[in-house]
Amino acid sequence: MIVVEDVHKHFGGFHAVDGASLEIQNGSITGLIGPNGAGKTTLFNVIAGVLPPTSGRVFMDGEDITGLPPHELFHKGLLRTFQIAHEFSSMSCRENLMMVPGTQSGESLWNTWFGRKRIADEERALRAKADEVLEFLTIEHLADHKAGQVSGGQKKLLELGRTMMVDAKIVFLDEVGAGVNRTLLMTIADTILRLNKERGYTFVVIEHDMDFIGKICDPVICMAEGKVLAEGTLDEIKANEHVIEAYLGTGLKNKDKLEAGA
Amino acid sequence: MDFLNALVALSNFVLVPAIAYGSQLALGALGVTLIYGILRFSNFAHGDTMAFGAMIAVMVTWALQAAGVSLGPLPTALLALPFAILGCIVLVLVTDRLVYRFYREQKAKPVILVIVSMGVMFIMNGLVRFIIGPDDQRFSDGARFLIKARDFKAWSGLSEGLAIRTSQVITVVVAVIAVAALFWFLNKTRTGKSMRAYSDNEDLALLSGINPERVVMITWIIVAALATTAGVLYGLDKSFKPFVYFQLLLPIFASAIVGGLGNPLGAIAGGFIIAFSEVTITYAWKKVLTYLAPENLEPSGLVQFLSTDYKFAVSFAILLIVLLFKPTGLFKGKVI
Amino acid sequence: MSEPLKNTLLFVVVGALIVLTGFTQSWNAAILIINMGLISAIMSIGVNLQWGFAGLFNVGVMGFVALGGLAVVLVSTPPTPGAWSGGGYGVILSLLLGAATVVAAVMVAQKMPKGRTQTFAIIGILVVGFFVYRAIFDPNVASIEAIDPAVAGNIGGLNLPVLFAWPAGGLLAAGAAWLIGKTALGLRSDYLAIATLGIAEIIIAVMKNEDWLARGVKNVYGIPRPAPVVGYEVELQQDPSFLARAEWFGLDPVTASTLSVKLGYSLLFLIVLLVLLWMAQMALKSPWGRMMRAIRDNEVAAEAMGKDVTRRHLQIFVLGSAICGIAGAMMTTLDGQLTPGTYNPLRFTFLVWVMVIVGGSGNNFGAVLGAFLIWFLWVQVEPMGLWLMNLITSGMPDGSALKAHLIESAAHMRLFTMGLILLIVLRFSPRGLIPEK
Amino acid sequence: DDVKLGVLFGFTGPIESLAPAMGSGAEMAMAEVTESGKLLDGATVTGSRADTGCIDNGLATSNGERMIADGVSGIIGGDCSGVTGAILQNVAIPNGMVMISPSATSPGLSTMEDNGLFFRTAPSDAREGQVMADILKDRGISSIALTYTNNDYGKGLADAIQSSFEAAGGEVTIVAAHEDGKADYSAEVGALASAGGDILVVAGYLDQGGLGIIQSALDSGAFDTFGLPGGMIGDSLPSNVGPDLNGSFGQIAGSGGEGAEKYFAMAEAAGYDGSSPYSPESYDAAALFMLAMQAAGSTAPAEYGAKIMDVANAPGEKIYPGELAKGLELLAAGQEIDYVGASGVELIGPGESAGSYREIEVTDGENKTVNFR
Amino acid sequence: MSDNPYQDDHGNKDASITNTHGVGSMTPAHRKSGETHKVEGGPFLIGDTMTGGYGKGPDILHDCTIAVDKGEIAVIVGPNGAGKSTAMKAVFGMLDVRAGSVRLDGEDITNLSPQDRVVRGMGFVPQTSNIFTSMTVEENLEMGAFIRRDDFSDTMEQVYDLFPILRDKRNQAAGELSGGQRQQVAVGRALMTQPKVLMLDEPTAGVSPIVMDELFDRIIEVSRTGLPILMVEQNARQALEIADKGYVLVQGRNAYTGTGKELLADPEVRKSFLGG
Ligand SMILES: Nc1ncnc2c1ncn2[C@@H]1O[C@H](COP(=O)(O)OP(=O)(O)OP(=O)(O)O)[C@@H](O)[C@H]1O
Ligand SMILES: Nc1ncnc2c1ncn2[C@@H]1O[C@H](COP(=O)(O)OP(=O)(O)OP(=O)(O)O)[C@@H](O)[C@H]1O
Ligand SMILES: [Mg+2]
Ligand SMILES: [Mg+2]
Repeated sequence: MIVVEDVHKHFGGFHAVDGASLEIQNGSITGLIGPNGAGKTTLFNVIAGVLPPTSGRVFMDGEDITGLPPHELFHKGLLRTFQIAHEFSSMSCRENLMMVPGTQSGESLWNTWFGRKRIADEERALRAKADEVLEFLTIEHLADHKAGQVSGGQKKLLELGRTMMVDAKIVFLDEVGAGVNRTLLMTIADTILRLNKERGYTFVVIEHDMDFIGKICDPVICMAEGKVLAEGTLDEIKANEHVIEAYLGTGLKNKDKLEAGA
Repeated sequence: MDFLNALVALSNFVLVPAIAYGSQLALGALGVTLIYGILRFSNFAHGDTMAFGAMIAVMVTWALQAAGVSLGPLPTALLALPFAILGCIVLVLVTDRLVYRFYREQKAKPVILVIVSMGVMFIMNGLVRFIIGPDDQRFSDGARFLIKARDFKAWSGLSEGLAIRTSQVITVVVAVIAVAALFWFLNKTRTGKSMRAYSDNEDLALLSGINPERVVMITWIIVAALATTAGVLYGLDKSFKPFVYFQLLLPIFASAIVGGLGNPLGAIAGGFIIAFSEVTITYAWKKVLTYLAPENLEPSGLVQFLSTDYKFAVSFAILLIVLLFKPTGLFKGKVI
Repeated sequence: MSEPLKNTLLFVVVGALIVLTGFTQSWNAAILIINMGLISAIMSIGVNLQWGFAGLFNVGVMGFVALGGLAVVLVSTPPTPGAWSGGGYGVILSLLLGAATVVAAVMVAQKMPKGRTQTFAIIGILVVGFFVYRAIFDPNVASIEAIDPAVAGNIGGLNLPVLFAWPAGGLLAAGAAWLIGKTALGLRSDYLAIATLGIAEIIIAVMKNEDWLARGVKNVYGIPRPAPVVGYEVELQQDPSFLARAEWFGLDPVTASTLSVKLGYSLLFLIVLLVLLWMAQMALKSPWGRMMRAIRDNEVAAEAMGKDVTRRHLQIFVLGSAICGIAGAMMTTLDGQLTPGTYNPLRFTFLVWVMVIVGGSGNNFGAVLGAFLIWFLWVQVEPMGLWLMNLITSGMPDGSALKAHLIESAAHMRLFTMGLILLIVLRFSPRGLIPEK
Repeated sequence: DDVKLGVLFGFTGPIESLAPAMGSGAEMAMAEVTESGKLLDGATVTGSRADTGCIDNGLATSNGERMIADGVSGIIGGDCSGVTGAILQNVAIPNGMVMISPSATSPGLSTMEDNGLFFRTAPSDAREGQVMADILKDRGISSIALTYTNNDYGKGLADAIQSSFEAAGGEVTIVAAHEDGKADYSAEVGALASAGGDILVVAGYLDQGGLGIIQSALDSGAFDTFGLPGGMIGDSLPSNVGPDLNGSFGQIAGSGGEGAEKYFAMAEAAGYDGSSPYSPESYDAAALFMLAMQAAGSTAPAEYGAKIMDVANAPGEKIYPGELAKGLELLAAGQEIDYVGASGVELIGPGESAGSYREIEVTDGENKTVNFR
Repeated sequence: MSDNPYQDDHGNKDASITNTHGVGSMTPAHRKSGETHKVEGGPFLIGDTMTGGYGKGPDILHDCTIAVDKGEIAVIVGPNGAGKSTAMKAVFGMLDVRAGSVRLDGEDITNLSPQDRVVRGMGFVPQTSNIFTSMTVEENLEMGAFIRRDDFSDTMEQVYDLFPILRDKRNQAAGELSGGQRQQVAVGRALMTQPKVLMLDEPTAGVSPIVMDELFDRIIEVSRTGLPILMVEQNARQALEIADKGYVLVQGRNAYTGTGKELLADPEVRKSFLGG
């Protein structure tokens, strides 16, 4: 369980996150929505250790993780994906997955010279696991392709795949939908649901696409001006006046006029 | 009286030289910073570009002197400056055409250009020595001083003298004019704004109908003019020697970075910070303190923080401290 | 042409150039090129590790090479009698105090709450620490430097075999690199290049001005050779068994002795190069190398995948610098003297960069090839340039100013050529002669 | 037949501006001998130039090896003390080659094990320090500020001046190094001025940092008079600095005006600046080689090496620049000579030159010799 | 390591030697404009059966056609990597069109440089980084009018009338604005040339529903002034609702073409591209 307690993040005089408090239950898929500039990404970066908060605390399963760097959070089971896919482009898709596990003895220089047998054994196991993940994502045919040269959607799948190489507890997804084709987005949604069910991952999803949110998220948190504006199921949120006013809006004003004009 | 003496001693040995040196560094740093801001790489060949420009100025000055042309109390080199700038412009544009443009067309990463500029540095280094030789060349003429230390003493009745050299005054004046003109150009003219736009976002500049090659060309022209001016002013103040210009690269970079790379205002501030810190921290305060301290408390030692051997270290220590507390330099944010 | 064939061919060509030198000039000259080539190759491997594998732009190679040289003096020369008791310990004490001051200031900066008290505390600690340090340091240094300044005036070394100095040089450089990396790589935006450029100059300034350390600009001559592998020519020329062997080879004693000494060095250098090359290759082809490639491809993602990017960068920066330090120690051993005035960035930083770029950054074999090729040219361009100038000017009348000028300028062809080669390779084979796979 | 002499100077690098005049000096001596046709049955002598980079040991030794391969009979060089040591240890001694350096003045080289192969025509710094202290005392100067170029020459000389002057009861207010070829010397001059002193002694090079320091010190009114050791004596200094330098004084190695003046005239005729530092010494170094060869009747280093001291020192007839032919004739006739040359050559002990000094004072914008020491 | 050897920077991030801010990625197909010639008839702007790719790379577009006529909004949709942005770039001259042609207002402009296309009245708002962040809103608009030599204060007033919020923020750095406001600046900048046709690449990517609606409203208003609009959209459903003409691109080919309503009604299109 992630608990965010009164987090503030200021850039100079600007309060990007201004006293946000929220809880994320284990096993849930929580949606995080809000107008542009509401501070979602910033809050997310604070939780994921990319930015230190100005004040406030973040707890994970009761442990204070405020300000820990991303690589340490990774070892605690907190993983993230990126809005724009961050693949390791010169490496094959398989290598992209194989590099993930954090406790490889082959990452110690000493072992590369004097522990070659152990490395070889570990590599074999890693490889098997990577192939398994590729199969799960239905991209096993791309194992030896350079990750830089697969399609955008496949890169996103690869990102998800990386979270499967280790036993992640909680995965943060930043705008998986932005600029992603609908059909592919729904495939990703299915994968997320599967991971949630089959592996018990907790997800936190930032998204502007209400269909996507509706398909997978419960609960949904809406932020505005650095604070949590509303929290609840999607239907509750959709009905919330403040949310409509700040975020959802009431649809196109000019639509009928256009049709009338045409 | 003692206070005045202390003040004059301080001005004479710290303020005046530091201001002149600071202006020279600032002009050099401006060039580096413009290239960094617009062409997006640190130009290791900048010192040698300065040398090249100054070299042409030296040769034109000789020719003018031989022809009997002079500017009276002002150095003839000022007359040669426009020719030198022209020559330097030709050089950088030819270099750009032969070398850099290819990489721009390839959309090469900026660091490739840094490495390329290393190659250009080697070549220009050789070229300048090939043409004018490695020797020290003097080309300053005209009146050397605006105020001589002796005259000042006689005039003021103080025991300390104050000397102000013509070249120092020219340096500061030219630097002020150049900087003001550059700022006006960048912020007020259409071309200047297009350069800022290109620096901000190359693609969008292209889509707005700004010709990138023209921006690059104008940048090189300005850089060549700045480099030549800095090189000539430096040479007038000291002397022309190719090797020294390579050595100038380091303080110039330090200035540009302390101020915030890519920011012209920063380059100027950085130049003065580096110059002042080099001079003040290694200055022996004995003389000044002797004037100021009461009768019996005069300092016995030199009252020097660091020996002058380490003046380089000072500029770098300052650089590191600035970067530690303000990682993007003093004037961060706005590039160009 | 297949990759391996092309690469082998490139090595063969460079080898042939050196062999040609052996035939046309002398074998001594050729082997000397090989020896300096081996040292340069080690430097290139160090820089290649940093640039090719981690994208760290180190333009302070000179500083680490110089530190390696310093280590040779501190390890292999005999201690100066009376220097330790006469001030050596005092100097060490003051240096420790100085370090403690900095550590204390950093601790205050980290631990104390921000505010005016903190600022005053830091400034207070630094000022007090500085004056205490100077108060102990200055008199002790003065007393060391007073000991026979014309030939000593320094604390001397540990009098150990010079081979120990090579790893020691690596350690010294590694220590400095750790400090630099800790500061510069920790900066929010990366400012490594300019930091290394400056710190290299500072290292040289310290070596030039701290006479108590290694005589400063007064130089240390007569550094012992790595016996028994490398002997002394003059002794060999008097050694009957050596003379007998020389005769058996059909060589005159002078040539035989000079060659044998140089070959001794070659052997040692080659061993070091092969060991380092093997280590670099092994590391590269392991999960460690994969991780480094991942970091190079995308730092942010690697960080999110649990890789401690800053630590890895520090690791590789320290390693690369240590390798440069080892090479520096080897070079000082080969020279037989430490001359701090000889370190200059054009030769020791930028030239090594040319080697790496021309050879092929990201490929260890490329770096080695580049080192040999560029060193060969660095030495041989001048005679070629002179020959060329003589050819060009052959038609001109004797005593013409232009002719004299051109011939005089031949030496400057070297810089020119290095730049030209760099540009040509970058243009037509941008990844170097042997590109990364 | 043809005798080859290596000319191994730093044609690139920090003293690249001195090297050409040094090279020309050496080559002029060779040309003189070749034209005379008096050396060993009319041998011709040619110089073979190579670069040391002044500060590049690797390059210098490589080029040294190349010269050996070229078959030189002796090496004139190196120039900077650092590379000179490297060439000596790694090339000259192993190959039994004789080396005469015109400009390496570091005392460290004197103590090096050289098997009698190393000589220099420039006197070592220790001696010059003594001479300078004497001059300062004689002129009634009680305190000096001292700055030196930060290399073995400057440092060694500054040490020598300081200790000699203090031993003679003078006060040295500050000793500060300056780097050659740096951008700006305000900081150094500020410190020197603050420390004060009757005069400023500049142990540097006249077309390098030394000039910058003097210029800057004069401009700011920090000092009016300067002490000028050998590296600062040359025509270019008074002409570059102007009348303000009048009254400054110093010394430079050289016996009497005769040899030097003659040499300067010869150099001028040949179209280069003979007064450039170490140019006379280079001429002398080349001359010594050829005279010693003549005396030994051989161009083998092992044979003529021992004769170098003989031809350089008394007894014998004094030989000045331009008189090499005469020297060769005398030697051929089995007589002794005492080569004085352009710089008043006198060799003492292994690898050292004693040399006498000219005391110089700048008057009316020219270096005037006022005394010999 | 990228495939272009000149772009291999070994992951260098050193800010003291490289400035990666605002580096461009677009390469004009023609730096100097070539011939143009008159063509009779056809739509106002058309990229006709274009085939081409980046640099020396493989073809990305295959006989792809997109067009827009006066007073129309034409929308291009399709999966990621289908070549939508590429098609837009091809029309704008950022891509070597190896076969096919681009025609504007009865003139074949295939060989024109991008700058000259701006002069002929094409306005383009790219998908990302479409404002000058360090310049003020007003300077952004001025840069939009860079090619104009006449007095453009009228046009600026028009833009301010269209996007009133920009008038309030005219002296603020554009980088300090919110996402939606930035998009307005971007469109405003393109309008400053008084273009004869406006091309928008995913103007609503990553903006909240309310801002998206606002943007669509503005786009409709712009279109009402008679300006033809060609845009790429991922929010395909909303976009097709306001579109007069729709193109579905798949792997660089025209998969479906029709009016917005036709495409919305097509079950095949709905299933494959609109997420059911
Ligand atoms: N490094 C920074 N420096 C200054 N301001 C920042 C920085 N990062 C974010 N901001 C500002 O903080 C505010 C919140 O930004 P954030 O990216 O968290 O919004 P968001 O909710 O993710 O919006 P969007 O939905 O558009 O992604 C914005 O106004 C942004 O300009
Ligand atoms: N500058 C480039 N150089 C080489 N290939 C490119 C370049 N830009 C895009 N591509 C390739 O062209 C293809 C089409 O890309 P394009 O950007 O046109 O897709 P898109 O339809 O706009 O997708 P999205 O909806 O993700 O924006 C992709 O395979 C992409 O990898
Ligand atoms: Mg966001
Ligand atoms: Mg697109």
